[in-house]
Order: sequence, then structure tokens, then C-alpha cells
Amino acid sequence: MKRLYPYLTGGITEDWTDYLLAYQQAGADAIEIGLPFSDPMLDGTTIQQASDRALRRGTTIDAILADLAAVRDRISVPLFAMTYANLVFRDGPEVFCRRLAEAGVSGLIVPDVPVDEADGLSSAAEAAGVDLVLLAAPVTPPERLAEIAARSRGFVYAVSVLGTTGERDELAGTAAPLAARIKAVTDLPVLIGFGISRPEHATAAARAGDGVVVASTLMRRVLDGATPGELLDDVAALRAAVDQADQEVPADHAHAEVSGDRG
Amino acid sequence: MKRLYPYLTGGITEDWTDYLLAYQQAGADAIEIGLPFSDPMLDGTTIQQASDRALRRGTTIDAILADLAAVRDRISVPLFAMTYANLVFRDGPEVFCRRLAEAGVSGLIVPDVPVDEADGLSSAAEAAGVDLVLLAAPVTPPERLAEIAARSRGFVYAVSVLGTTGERDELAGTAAPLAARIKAVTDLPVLIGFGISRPEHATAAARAGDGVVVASTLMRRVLDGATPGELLDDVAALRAAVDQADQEVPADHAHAEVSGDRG
Amino acid sequence: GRFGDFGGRYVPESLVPACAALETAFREAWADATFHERLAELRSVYAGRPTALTPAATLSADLGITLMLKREDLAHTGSHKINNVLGQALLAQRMGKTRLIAETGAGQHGVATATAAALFGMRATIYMGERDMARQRLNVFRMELLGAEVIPVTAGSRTLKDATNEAMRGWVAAVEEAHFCLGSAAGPHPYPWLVRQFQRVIGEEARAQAAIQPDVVVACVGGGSNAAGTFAGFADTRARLVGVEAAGGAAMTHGRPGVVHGYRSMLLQDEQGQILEAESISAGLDYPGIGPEHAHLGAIGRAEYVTVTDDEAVAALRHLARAEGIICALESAHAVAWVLRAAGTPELPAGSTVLLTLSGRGDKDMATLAGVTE
Amino acid sequence: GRFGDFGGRYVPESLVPACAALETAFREAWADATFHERLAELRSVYAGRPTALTPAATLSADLGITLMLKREDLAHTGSHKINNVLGQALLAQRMGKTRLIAETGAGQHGVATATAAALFGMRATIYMGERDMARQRLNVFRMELLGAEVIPVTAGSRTLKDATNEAMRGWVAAVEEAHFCLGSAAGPHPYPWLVRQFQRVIGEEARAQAAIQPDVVVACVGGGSNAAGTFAGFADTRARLVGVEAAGGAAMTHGRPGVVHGYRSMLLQDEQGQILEAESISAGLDYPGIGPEHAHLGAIGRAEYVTVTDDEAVAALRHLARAEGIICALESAHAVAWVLRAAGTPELPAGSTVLLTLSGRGDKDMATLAGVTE
Repeated sequence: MKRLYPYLTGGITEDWTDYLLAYQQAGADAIEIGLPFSDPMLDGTTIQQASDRALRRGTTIDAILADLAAVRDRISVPLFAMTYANLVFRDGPEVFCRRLAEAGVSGLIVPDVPVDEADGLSSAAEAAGVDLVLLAAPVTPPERLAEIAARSRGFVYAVSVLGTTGERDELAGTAAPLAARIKAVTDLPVLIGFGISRPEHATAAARAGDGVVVASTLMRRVLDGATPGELLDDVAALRAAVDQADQEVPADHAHAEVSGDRG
Repeated sequence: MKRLYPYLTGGITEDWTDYLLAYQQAGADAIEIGLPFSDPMLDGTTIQQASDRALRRGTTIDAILADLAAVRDRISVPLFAMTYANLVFRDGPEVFCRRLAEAGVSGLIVPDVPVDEADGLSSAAEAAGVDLVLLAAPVTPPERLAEIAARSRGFVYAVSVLGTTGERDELAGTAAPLAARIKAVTDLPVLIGFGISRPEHATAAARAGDGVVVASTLMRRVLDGATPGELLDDVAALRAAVDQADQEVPADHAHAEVSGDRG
Repeated sequence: GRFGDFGGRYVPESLVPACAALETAFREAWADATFHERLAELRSVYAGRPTALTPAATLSADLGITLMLKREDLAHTGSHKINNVLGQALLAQRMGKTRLIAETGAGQHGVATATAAALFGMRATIYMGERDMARQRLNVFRMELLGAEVIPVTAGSRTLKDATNEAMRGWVAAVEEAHFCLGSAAGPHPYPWLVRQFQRVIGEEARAQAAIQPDVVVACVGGGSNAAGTFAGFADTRARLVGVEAAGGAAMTHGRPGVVHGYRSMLLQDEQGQILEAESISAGLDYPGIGPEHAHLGAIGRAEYVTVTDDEAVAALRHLARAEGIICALESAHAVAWVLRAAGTPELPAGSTVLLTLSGRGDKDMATLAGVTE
Repeated sequence: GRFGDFGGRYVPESLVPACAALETAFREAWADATFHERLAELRSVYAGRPTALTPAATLSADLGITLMLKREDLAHTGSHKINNVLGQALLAQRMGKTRLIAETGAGQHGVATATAAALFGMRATIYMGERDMARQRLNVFRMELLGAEVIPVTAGSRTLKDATNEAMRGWVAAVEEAHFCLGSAAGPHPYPWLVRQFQRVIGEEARAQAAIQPDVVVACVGGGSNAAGTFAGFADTRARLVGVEAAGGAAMTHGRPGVVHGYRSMLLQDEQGQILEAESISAGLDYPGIGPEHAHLGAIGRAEYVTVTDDEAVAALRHLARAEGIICALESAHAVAWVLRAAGTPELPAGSTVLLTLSGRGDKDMATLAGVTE
């Protein structure tokens, strides 16, 4: 089954956990929760705005984790935290990972901690029982890709494009070849993220990998005031798009389709 | 008899020659006529403004000399032109001096042609029958002073002060010693100019030399709109002040008085 | 790029190969005599090096010390920034890059980068906070005149911190054709090291020029490239090394360890780990981080870091102008201010010989200063 | 001070002894090795000399010539003006003067004079046209920062011509304590000669630095001090000397002989002999006269004088910025414009080797240029 991991910026609204429940109800296989940082270097405008809004609301990691703990018994899908190194290292990775685990977060994605800098965080995550997900990019060379795949836990995050998060008109041609390269060196699921903006992107990406992470396109809706109910519909549409990939096409066809120029 | 040479900027008003007649009527011994130049380096604010106004009226040397020719038969006192080198050299000093003489101007003062640069002008003036008046300053060294005195014609112009023309609160302490130094080396009349702003200055300066040139204080009045009749009164007052020097005090007393600090 | 506990390469995976390639290229270039020759040639025939070492006669007499000023204000484009960009542009050319991307605060590094791009026939894209663009309109104009594209950054505080984020984002998106020409001794490995190597010409020249070896070497520190370059020339001497921070941007003095812009160092941050905005009158010191080498030099006690207020810096700029006829940058004025304050105290005893780097000229700050004065 | 039919000392008697004393002092100083040593020291440790000679690689390739740029833009305070004021300040000090008086147009000479006064602990009084003060507010601020008194001149066109008159008036009134630090190779004897001697370091350095001796030596000319200094280094060679005037201030091309500001030379004047106002976008060339040595060099055919329009100068400034990464002063851009126009024509045949003096940097002109552009 192809996977769908929608993203939500923690603390974006007072009742932000309602969106989590909606995501789950719409068929999310797991949810990525952004812990907002003042300087989100890898994020495009949408996620920057979402982080800013959450921080201006006065949200903190403590508050987000407390909110999560409060809905913990209603959430059955895995939760991944996505944030930046400075928040992870603020009180040390051990403390940070333990707090995640205590709040029911089972995975962690830190885009500015590449594999070379991941030693301490990796052990801390493992000790706390948290999966440290590593990212691979189209420019990652083969040997390094193998190392990333080997050290990643939970899944491998395939960054589809050279660029930041953000809505795009089409899925990058680099997405499918990267997913294929990663799948060749690991049995972990490979999820494709960055720029999955429309259901057809999700279908195409899901064909190439094991599923998709969708962030900016959803957060754009949240920023524009869409309700959890409306987001439920959005995620349901993505769910259907992802499932379509599962049903229709053998993997090597899919590969051919998304890697071509779709102008 | 002590002399009074009042100054008027040529072409300052439409009927500027009326001021000449007033000056003469009030007892001027000679009149200095400024031929306005765009860059009157040695003149203070008042004469600058007067030159500017005359030039903005569109006056020219030709126009001024034509105006003079028109009143020539009513003027009996000598006329000295005062102007700057560029106007003198524009068509060559010969042409310039001849034009002066033709208009009835008998003398010429060019403050930016010091004795060292005066050769050509000196011969041209002499050929045209125009007296080239040279200036001496408080800083002029003795040998040079003797040369200036020897080469000056008509009178020697003693620049009373290190500074430009312009009204001042008191007569400079440098005036009388300079006049005395010049008188020691020449039989020409020595007229003191620059900063003779009040009748009492005129009295003191006339005691030290053979007379005074008065310019800015009169031009201030003209600029402020005083009529020829009013200027007649001003010049008459100066006349009285100058005459007072003649009557009262022997020359060496005068010298002592003006050279002291008059606080 | 690693200095004890500090430095590192905390960047998105998309940038790791580019950083690695840059490191390799730099190592090769640095070992290549031809590269050094070309760099030396550019410094000499183009950038105006060596810059003068000026004895500050009046100040020395007034303060009872011997003060020498290393005059980066005389370098082409008006600051030490040119040293770094010429090196990086030469390196980028060697790597086959056709475009330079840079962040800028006051615009000095942006102007320097635009200059190098023009000289090398490359495109330049300069990210600058919208607020800084408004404050430094003439530097924006200079960059555009040099053919650079200046991109306004509207995120966050709209200053250098945000411009740096945006430049790195821009680099992520153009990593194959573009070289990120980072302006300070900060950022991911190899930048802090590479920038310091390109700036060490300051310290090395000064050391060779100084008739008496200094007891104290002082420079202002924002990200810290002029200080790093100056200190590098005296690292193996007994000279005290003093870095002067802006009181409102004193990452070393008031910060704590953290990670931003790809490196681990001392950072101004709140209890939550959110990066704080710096507040300095000097745009070049208006930055919440400090180069990792400084964090290390401070940690091991090899260098000292002190702070100076906006008011002290403004007064020092005026004092230097009147005493020596040199209008230095507000950044550099921080170093001057410390000397003025410390001279004759146990911090800087009478009789000391002091070498101070004037990182740049003050023309860019006249509008700011006129505002303060009026 | 006398160059054929030109030059001389057309000043009020009050100034003659001061001019004579200055001449004597200068002759003595110029014959004194100690004076030259001190001047050389100041140039080197303070003013950033020698300035670079930059091969303009891109322009050379594009134009089919070999173009070398003498970089006075890199000198302290941003132009060649510092060469002259350091010499004059040293001379004034030797003469026991305690104050410098100067005229300024764009403010570059005023800033340089204020700088030298600060360095030598003298007072400085700078006369500047009110209109120029409004156009160059930041230079006014720089002068005041350096401790100079800036006196607005409200007479006439309220520009350099009037500031010069007023400075000479100020000198008349303070001739015993003050030295008139004239900024161009103009004015009464000995100024044109003295200023050229202090500026000849430009030409002499360039000649020593140039690998190939130039066929053509080109510089912009207002009063003409940078050109005089440049030409002096090549007077005894076969190089063609080309002075480039602003079309709106082309005293050599459009003027006729006359006397102003103490010297006889070519002047812009009307039929009556009234001095005309020049009209150039470049404040430094916005002057109706030209130094008498240029008038002489033109008269005897040793140098050629050509003109360039405002538009050509602005375009040349942009062209140089993009091609070589150097933003030069609008004044200097006139020289660049002529080369751009003439290269490849019989005026400046392909294959020529050209030495061009960039008299100053363009920072001061950014506001003007932004106005032109917007």
C-alpha cells in the first residue's frame, strides 16, 4: 500500500490538533508535525509563514507536545516531528528525543542535520525509541546514498527537487530517479516530499516511491483559513490519488512517466 | 584739501547717472565707477549684490560708457573706472583704455592686476591718457610699496584692511600706518579705501591720508532703494566729515589717533 | 570548518555535495601555486593591496599607547570584504560556476560580490533584507549598477539573518550552476575556514608591515571575518587577541551554543532556542551569530571578546575622524571605541602597542550617523 | 605658474606677499629631501599609495586596445585630491600656518582638505556653494565630522566658481594665519605649478607600473589637476596626451583666454567678458576655467582636448562598472567615455596601449545617477 504522510505546523492555531484528527480520519498513514523554528532554512514561503504565525501565537515545543499528549489516545497513526537542529540541540538531543517519545511522537526529521552530523542525535533518538529519518537529495552521490539509507530509521525521505519546500506546478523530473536509486539500496519505505502540490503529483510520486509527504499545499489552505473539515477533504483527495498509484501501474511504468518532461 | 571719492556701480539702475550728479553736487572730488563683473573676487557682499543687480538688468560696459558720454558735459569731477582684469583684457587693454578715455573716464583701478602683471595695461593706459591707479595693502613689503607708488598714476589706493570691500564697525588699525608708509615714498595723493563706513571713519582716514574712497556703505543705501537725493545727503555728510580732518588736526596727531586701538 | 566544539556542516542534504565539492576545490586551489599567484595579482593590481598600516599619531600620543591602524577602508569597494570575494570568485571560476549568490546586510559584501561577478563575467544574485534595502539604498544602487540582481527578502526581521536564510534557499535551488559566496567567517564547513584563509592576508600583511610587534591585536566582530583574518596573522605570537562585539549583537558575550545558517557556534537565542534578532546601529554587526572559530578561540581563552554600545561606537567614529582624518565604518568604530575606553586601564595598559583593523570606510554610514546626530 | 601665455598671479595686492611667500616656501621644500621623505611617508602609510594600475581585461578585449587604469579611486578619501592636500598641508605646517582654507565643488577636495587638517591638527574652513551643499549633503556631513567648518556660499550660481571667489575673499581676510589649500591646478602662481608637482606622483607611479609604455595617456579635465599630474609623468615620452572635458564645461574647447580666480587661461565667458556658469552632471568638471598649463599644452599642441556629454559619461560609468567591477566618479567617467567612443577609430586605433587615470570613486555620484536613472 502506498503511503500518505501529510504535514501540519504544530501550534498553527489554537485548536490545531483538530487538523491532526482530520488528517487521520481522511486516511493519513502517518502525520508529520512541524515544530516551528525562527529560521527555517529549507522551507519555502508557505511553511515559513506557517512557522511565523505559530511562533507569533506564542507556541513552544512544550505547548505543542502537551497538546499532542492531550489527544494522544485519539491518534492511532505514527507522528513524526520535523524541525531544525537548533531546537533539537537546545537542551541536548537526549532530552529532546525523550520528550518527543513521551508525547507519543515516534519519529524525527531534522533537515539541517545531514548524516555526517547525525551521530549524537542518532544515538539519542535510538535510546529514546524515536526513528531518526534521514533525507536524500537528487545530488546525493551513490556511496553517500547508501550510508543515508543504512542509517535512516522509519523511512527514507527523498527530497524530490533541488529547492525548498513549497507548491510547484509540476513534480520534478528528479523525483522518480532518486526514489529508484534509494529503493535499490534499502528495504525501508521511500517517501517522496517537496513540491507535491496536486493530487496528480501525489499519484505520480507514489508510483515512483512508497508514498508521499505533502506539506505546503495543505498549509497554504490552513493559512488561508480552511477548517479541519475542509482539510479532511483535501487529504482524502490526496489519499485517493495515492491509492490510485497503488492500483493502476506497475512500478517501472510509473518511473518512466514521472521522469519524462511533462512540460 | 582732503579728498572724497565716492563709488557707484555703473548701471545699477535705469537712471544711475543721477547718482553721479548727486555725488558731484554733494562735493565729491572724483567718482569711482564700478564696471560690474560676474566674479568680483575682492568685493564683499554689498558690491557683489550691486554688481549682480546691474548685470541682471542687462547692463554692459558699452551701455555704461554710453550713459556716461550722455552726461559728460554735466560732470566736471574726474571719473575712475574700477573693474576686474577679465573685462579689461576681453578686447585687449588698448581697446579698453581707449574706450574709457572716449567716454570721459580718466582713471582705472583693477584690483586683480597687481603691479607685477601690470606692464601691458600700464602702457595701454598711458597711451590712452588714462591714469592706472595701483593698490597697496598693509602686507605689502617696503621695496614693493616703493615700486607700486612709483608706477601708480593719479593716486595710490591704500587698501586699509586685509579683507574685501564692505561695511565695517570701525576703521582698521592698519589704515593709518599704511597711508604713512605710502606717503613717505610718493608725492601722489594717497586715498584710503575699504571699510570706510561712517563719517567718523572718513574723518579719521582722511587725517591719515589725503582722502578716502567710500563704496559699500553708499551702495548699501542704493540697493535699499535710496534716491539720488538721499545719497546727496549721505555724500554731503561724508564731505563734511572729510573736511573736518582738514581743519582740525595736524597730520601726525591724526596718525596717532587712528592707528591706536579704538575698541 | 571544525573548531573544537564549533563549526560543522549543518545543511540540507541538497547542499552537502556542493559543500564537499567546494572543500575539495578549495584544498586543491590552496595547494596550487598558480591559484595563489592569480589571487596575489588580483589583490595587487585590482583591489589595492597591500593596504596601508597607518600609525595613529594623535591618538597614540593622547592615549599613551602605540596604535597602528590596518587600513582595510582603503581596499577596493571600501572594506575587507573584497579579499574574500576575489578568492571565492576565483575558486568559483575554477569550479566552472557561472553565478554567484550572496547574502548582504549593509550591502558591503553584496557590493563586493557584485564587483567580483562583474570582473569575472559571472551573474550575481544578492539577497538583502527589505529593511536593510531601505536603510542602504545607495548600496542597492551600486550593486545594480554592477549588474547584480538584488532580491528583497521580506521574511522575519527583513535583515541579514533572513537574507542569509534566503540566500541558502536560493543556493539549494541553483546549487549546480551557482557558487554561494558567503561573506563572513560563518556558515557550513568549509566556509568559516575558507573565508578566514582568504582574509588572513589582513593579518599577514599587518605583521610584516608593523615595525614593532603588537602586544594587542583588536578587531570588530560580527560574523567575524575581518577579525578572523587579522587574528590569523598573529595566532602564533604572544599578542592578545581582542574581538569587539556590538552590545546589541554580542553572540559571544550574551549568546549560547546553537546551530543556525549551517554552523554550530555561539548564538543569540531565547529560552526556546528561537534565534533572536540583533540590534546594532552597525548593519555589519547586526547579526545574532559569530563565526565558529571565534567561539572556539573564546572557549580556549586564546582570544577575548568584549562589547561596545552604539553610543560608544558613534563617539569613537567621530573621535577617530577628528584625530586622524579617517572616517571608518561603524563596524570598525567598535574596535576603536574599545581602545579609547580601555587605554590606560589594566585592560590595556599605557605603553601597549596595539594593532587595530579598520575593516572598512564609513561613507555608507553617513546617512545613519546624520540621523543619529540630527 | 607661468605657462607660455597662461598662468600668472592676478590677485589683489593683499594676497601677493602670501603667494610670493608660498612660492618661496614651496621652492625650499621641494629642494629639501626631508620634505620629500615626509610626503612619501604620508602617501605610503596614510593615503594608500602607490595606487594600483589595473589592466582592464574585459574592456581591452572588447575594444581591441590595451587599457590600463590608474586607480586614484583607491586613494584615501576616494580621489586624487588627497595627493595635493597632503603636500599643501605639509607645506602649510612648515610655514607655521594653523588653518587651511579651501573651496570645494562636489566636496571631494573639501573632504580631502578637512582630512589633512584633522591629521595635522589644523583648523579647516571650507567654502561650498549652497547649491552644491544641497546636492552633496553627505560630503558636507563628512567634512563636519572631520571637524571642518563648512561655509555656504550664496552668491552667483552658488557652485564651485562662487565658492572659489569666496574662499579667496576668506583668504584675503586671514592671510597671515591661513593657508589657501587650492584644490585644482589653477589659481594664481604658484598654485598651478605646485598642485601639478604634488599630483605628478600619479603619472610617475603609472609610468613605473606600466609593463608597456602607453601610446595614449588620457584623463578628465575640469580645473585639471589629475590630468596635469598624470601628464607630468609622460611629458617627456612620445605618448599622446588627451584631456577630456565635460561638454558643458569645456573651457579649452569652447572658451577663450581670460582671467579669473587669479590666473589667465581659457575660460567660458560671454561676449562681454562675464564668466559663464558651466553645466555638467559632474560637479568636479562643472567649472568654467581650466588650469593654465593645460591651456599652454593645448596651445603648443602637446596635448589634445576633447569633450564628452553628460549622457556619454553616465553610460561610460555603467559600462565600466559592468565590465570591470569599478564604479568610478562621474568626472573620471568622461575619460572612459572618450576611450569607448574613440577606440577602433582613427582617433584611437585598434592595438593602441592606453593609460587612463580614474581620478576618483563614484560613491559620491550614486544619488545623482539614481536621479538620472529613475
